[in-house]
Amino acid sequence: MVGSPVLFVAIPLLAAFLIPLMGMIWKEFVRIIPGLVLAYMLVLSVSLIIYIQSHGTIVEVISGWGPPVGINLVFSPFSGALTTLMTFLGLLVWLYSHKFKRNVDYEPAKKYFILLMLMVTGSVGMVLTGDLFNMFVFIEIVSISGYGLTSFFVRRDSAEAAFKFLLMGAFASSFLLIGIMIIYTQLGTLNMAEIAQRMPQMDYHMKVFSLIFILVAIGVEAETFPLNGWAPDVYTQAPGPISAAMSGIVVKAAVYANIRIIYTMYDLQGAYEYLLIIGLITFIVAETAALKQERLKRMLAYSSIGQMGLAMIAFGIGTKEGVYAALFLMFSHAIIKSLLFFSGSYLVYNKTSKYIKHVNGMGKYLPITAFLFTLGAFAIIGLPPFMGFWSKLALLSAAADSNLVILVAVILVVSIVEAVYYLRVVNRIFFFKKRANTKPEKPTINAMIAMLSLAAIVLVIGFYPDLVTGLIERAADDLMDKGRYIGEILSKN
Amino acid sequence: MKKYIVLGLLAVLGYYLMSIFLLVDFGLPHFAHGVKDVYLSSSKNILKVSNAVTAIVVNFRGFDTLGEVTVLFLSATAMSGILYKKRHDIGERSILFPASSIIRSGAKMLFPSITLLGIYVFIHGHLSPGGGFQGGTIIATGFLLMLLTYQNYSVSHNRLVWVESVAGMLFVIIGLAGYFMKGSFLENVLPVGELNDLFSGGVIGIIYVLVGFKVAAELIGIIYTILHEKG
Amino acid sequence: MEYIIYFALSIMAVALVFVAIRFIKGPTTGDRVIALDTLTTLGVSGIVLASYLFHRFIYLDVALVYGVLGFIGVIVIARYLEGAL
Amino acid sequence: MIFLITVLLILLLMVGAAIYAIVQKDLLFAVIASGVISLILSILFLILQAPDVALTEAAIGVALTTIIFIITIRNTVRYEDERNKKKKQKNVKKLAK
Amino acid sequence: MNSQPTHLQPLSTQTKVSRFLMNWLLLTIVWIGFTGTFDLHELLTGIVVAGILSFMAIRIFTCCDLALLAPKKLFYLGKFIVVFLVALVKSNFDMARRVLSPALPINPGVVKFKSQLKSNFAKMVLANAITLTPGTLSIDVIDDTFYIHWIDVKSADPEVAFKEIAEDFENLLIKIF
Amino acid sequence: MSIMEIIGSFLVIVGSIFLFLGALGIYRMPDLYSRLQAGTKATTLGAMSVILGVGFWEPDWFLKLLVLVVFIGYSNPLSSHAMARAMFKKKIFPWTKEGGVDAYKEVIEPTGEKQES
Amino acid sequence: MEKYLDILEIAIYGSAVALILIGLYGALTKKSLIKIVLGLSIMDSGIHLMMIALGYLKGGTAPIFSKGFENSADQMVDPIPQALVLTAIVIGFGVTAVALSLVIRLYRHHDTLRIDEIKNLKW
Repeated sequence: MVGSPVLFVAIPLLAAFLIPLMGMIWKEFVRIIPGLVLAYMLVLSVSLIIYIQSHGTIVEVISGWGPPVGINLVFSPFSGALTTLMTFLGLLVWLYSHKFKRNVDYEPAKKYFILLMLMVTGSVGMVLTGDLFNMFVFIEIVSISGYGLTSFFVRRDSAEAAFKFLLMGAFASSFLLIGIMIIYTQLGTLNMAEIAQRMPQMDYHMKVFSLIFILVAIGVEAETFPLNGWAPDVYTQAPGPISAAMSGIVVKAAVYANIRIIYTMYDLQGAYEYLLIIGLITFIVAETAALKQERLKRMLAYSSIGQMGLAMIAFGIGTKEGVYAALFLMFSHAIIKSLLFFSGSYLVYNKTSKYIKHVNGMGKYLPITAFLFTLGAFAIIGLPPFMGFWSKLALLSAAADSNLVILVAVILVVSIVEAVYYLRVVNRIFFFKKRANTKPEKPTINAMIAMLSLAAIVLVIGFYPDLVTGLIERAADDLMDKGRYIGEILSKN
Repeated sequence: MKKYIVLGLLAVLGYYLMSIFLLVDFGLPHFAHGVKDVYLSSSKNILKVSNAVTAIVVNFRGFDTLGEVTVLFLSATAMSGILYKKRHDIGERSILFPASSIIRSGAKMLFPSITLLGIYVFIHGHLSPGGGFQGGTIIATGFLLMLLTYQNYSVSHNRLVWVESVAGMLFVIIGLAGYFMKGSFLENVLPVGELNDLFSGGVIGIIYVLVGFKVAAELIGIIYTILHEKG
Repeated sequence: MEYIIYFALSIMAVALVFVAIRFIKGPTTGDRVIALDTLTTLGVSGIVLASYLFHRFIYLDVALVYGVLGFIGVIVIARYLEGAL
Repeated sequence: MIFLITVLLILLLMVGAAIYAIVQKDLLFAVIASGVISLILSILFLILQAPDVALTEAAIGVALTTIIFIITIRNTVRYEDERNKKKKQKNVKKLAK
Repeated sequence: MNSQPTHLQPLSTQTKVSRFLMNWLLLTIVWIGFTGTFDLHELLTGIVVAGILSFMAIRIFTCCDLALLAPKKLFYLGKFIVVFLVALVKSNFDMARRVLSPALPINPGVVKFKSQLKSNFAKMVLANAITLTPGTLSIDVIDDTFYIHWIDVKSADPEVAFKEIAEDFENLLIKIF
Repeated sequence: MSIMEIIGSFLVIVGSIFLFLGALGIYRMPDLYSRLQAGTKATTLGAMSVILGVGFWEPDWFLKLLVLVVFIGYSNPLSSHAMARAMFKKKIFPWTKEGGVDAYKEVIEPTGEKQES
Repeated sequence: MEKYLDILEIAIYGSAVALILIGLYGALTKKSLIKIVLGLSIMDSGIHLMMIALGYLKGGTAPIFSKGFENSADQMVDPIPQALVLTAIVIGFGVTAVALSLVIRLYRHHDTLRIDEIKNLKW
């Protein structure tokens, strides 16, 4: 075996505790070590993905006790694919923010990179863990680093956004504790596989209540509809790369947790419909709200929420095609939205207010960035030769297969709304006159590399979607097969 | 108006919470084949740790503890990021005058005893209630007493960073040692000894001592950060 | 022996009520802090009695921690009231 | 019986302290009340046979939570509805201009 | 108004060693009290921990040195404790009388007196003892003037107050420290 | 019932009565400083004797309880002293009868004016 | 104590729920930021009490095999909720500390603690 899933958590923590010490020796270490760690995590996850193709799911046991007793980490095709995606994005975010704004000072850079690295670690842990309470701990790690990163810029509004996030996060964690405790008192275990196995013994009311508490809690991180009040503000106020990391990494992990709980742990009847309805509401409300936003990052945030709603709709269809489409959507959204945030934050670099009107005429001054933003916009709308097209196509065909014609219609109509607001920005970039008081800032070379590699992925997968579809199909198989998940974990004892 | 809506919502929530809890019998075992019995018997027979809570916190669910230590580390980091200031502001004293001489000498007397109590609590983590977090908190509270009563008392920032980093790294390294020697992270690599002896439980006692130092350093850091902040 | 403990507990419960009234009524901050301090002392005695009732030596650690740290809690508030903080 | 009554009394006291902490306008008193809550909670944990948790609650609730709340009060304002005087003066100046 | 803190004065080597040993002894005793047993492992750990701690805290923990262990001083210490306990019990009965009588026979006031004690620690002990003895509560100590809240003021004259409140304790404390 | 147990029972009963008296004193006394007096003395002795009484019941626990007693006896007067000083600094002066003595007031407030707090 | 268990059940669960609700009420309706944080911490306390109460065993003793209790494993209360609460308390403290530092910073920028006056973003 080339490594073990536990290294995904152990190595970053070791590095995080090491960084303050090494920073005393050479200040540049605080920037370099997180990058090395993230690169290591990427290499590790890729090699583990290759390993599990032939050897099957890895169930890693911690502290030598088999699954119902100890905590276990599961590296299955599904969680492995997500881990690879997250670590890749984390590496790109690190690359992009290597010299971003305030990071050039030593003290802020130290905090920024430690928090960023641990945010990625926490998300990876959320995806890998097979224990409910362990998931709570990782959610807290992600949330606290999120609060710190959101209020990273010393501006007046960033603290407000972070406080809003903190309030919702604190409610969420309390509710999650209640939910976990209800499950524990009924079933006497915290292991997700064993809970799934014993779930039929549980009283119906208890089941419903615990599911509600847990879904409310995870829904806060996953930006489901009534609980996503924090997201636009946080995305607006956080540094640009952090917005990308939030939408690309944290939310993905939370959606994973949501899906894992509904698909694997519970056997409730109405849960899929719940996903479908909540996803639909989220999608429609967010896309409509995005239409009238005046700030660029706020618009992107609403778009991101809408895309997550779309993924939930796809999960709510409940068939294998639906899951496939959802995973594809999550994958493409993570890549494309990161590209949009990366390039967008250079288009409105010097303004704290980040209005859309500040991008006027930037196409002339920052041609490559503007071009990349346009590419991302086209891709996320779902224009044919790009990556987003295939994911949306998969979703539509899955919906059509399940005879949900209304759903197809709604998605198509809302997609037009989406196209309108993105094309409006593109129009401003290229065909408007530059405002006198905005001055463009050239992207650094690192940022350029990060953006170009994302754009390359968008294009390559747009032309050859088969590169990833095999992987995603296996992941979808893995998620749908509940019995195998339980069997694999509990046989480890 | 908002108050009444909230009150109504809370009444509904309270009703449901209460009805859930009344379904759970108080003081009776709720489930037949829980992991509780496994934890109790293996902490006594295999790990030889008399405090089962410690066994759970450090060994069976030691991963949670690692995460928890990380959460404290993160919140200290995030706080100093949130209350960020330019360098020259940091040095200013935030305690205006020392306490009366009686309290000063009283605190001076009491401080080593408090630290000793903290050390006692985390050394005996596997025998009696308490452990790393509690001991670390007590030590940090003792430092807080000194900070409050003496105007000029201070701990070197670098020393705190050293203690914190080294303790945290040793925790992870012990975990990795378990991984490389026995095959799973945080597994016990030392002999376990006898039940109810001070030197028992193998690696558990060591981890709790490390956690104690780390938590103490982190909490002192948190107190420093927030104490030297002038609004 | 248990009857004596019950007697002590009941008389301490009455004491608790008086302290609580003072806590709510207390015109100045000082009165409330005194009430807190007295509550801490009552709590320490109560913990010691409870640990005798449960026959567990190790519960005394909690009383020890309260006996030592309760003082620091009062000092913190006193230093704030003094205007030193 | 007496034990039960004592437990009920301290439960009542705890809930009372919680209500007091929420209702009280003076934030310092609210913080002191939260200290009372933490004290009683710790005794309850001991009665429910959880000395570890009681010790944790004691260690954290007595001094550390109090100090961070009190420093926040020191850095901001002590009363719930109080506004900063500086800001008022600023506004008055603005109006005068 | 406040004297500068004097806790960081340089000490001679001999005093340092003596104090270190005293601290070690005291902390070991406290450790035995914490553990409550004389088990060998516990005792060894306690001695080691107390040694390290008293080495680290040598500049802080400076109440007393080995000279305190002289038999004469120990005798006075014991006498002090006995006197103190008697006064404590007396004070409680006094307090009970005041609290229980419906008329609340009190006449509070703040008096001051001067004390001969030199070291801060002795002053602290005296203040504590005063607080716990009948009807008095020490409010502040500025240099060597004690300000005492007296629940039943007999006289505002410092000399009389000193005689009433603190004379016994101080005579013993001077002999001890 | 052995002699130790009788001593222990006596101490516990006396201690709890003193704790009660302390609480009553806190309730009844007219001003802050008198309350502090009642609160400190009675509760300190009460807690000490309750704890020592338990120590007589269970001789194995005696050492630890003794340490606890010492800590309580050491720290309780300190905290009440700190509180008294702090409240004086906040210019809350003790209630005195007509012509009462207040020597510390001059230290805090050399002019002798009285302010409301 | 065993006889009155059902009274105790209602009382302890009731006060845990009461703490949760009081904390929630404070966090949702109060205007002062510090009050909101205080409400959150009270709510956390309620949840911790609830968790411990759910793990309680009638006539049980603490899950510590100290001298004299080596063989009473079947009378011991459930240790898992205690371990979970231990973790949760420390995490709650961390979150409270971060929240209070955010409060200080909000005050620095806005000169007020009233949440209805801090409205640069849409709430």
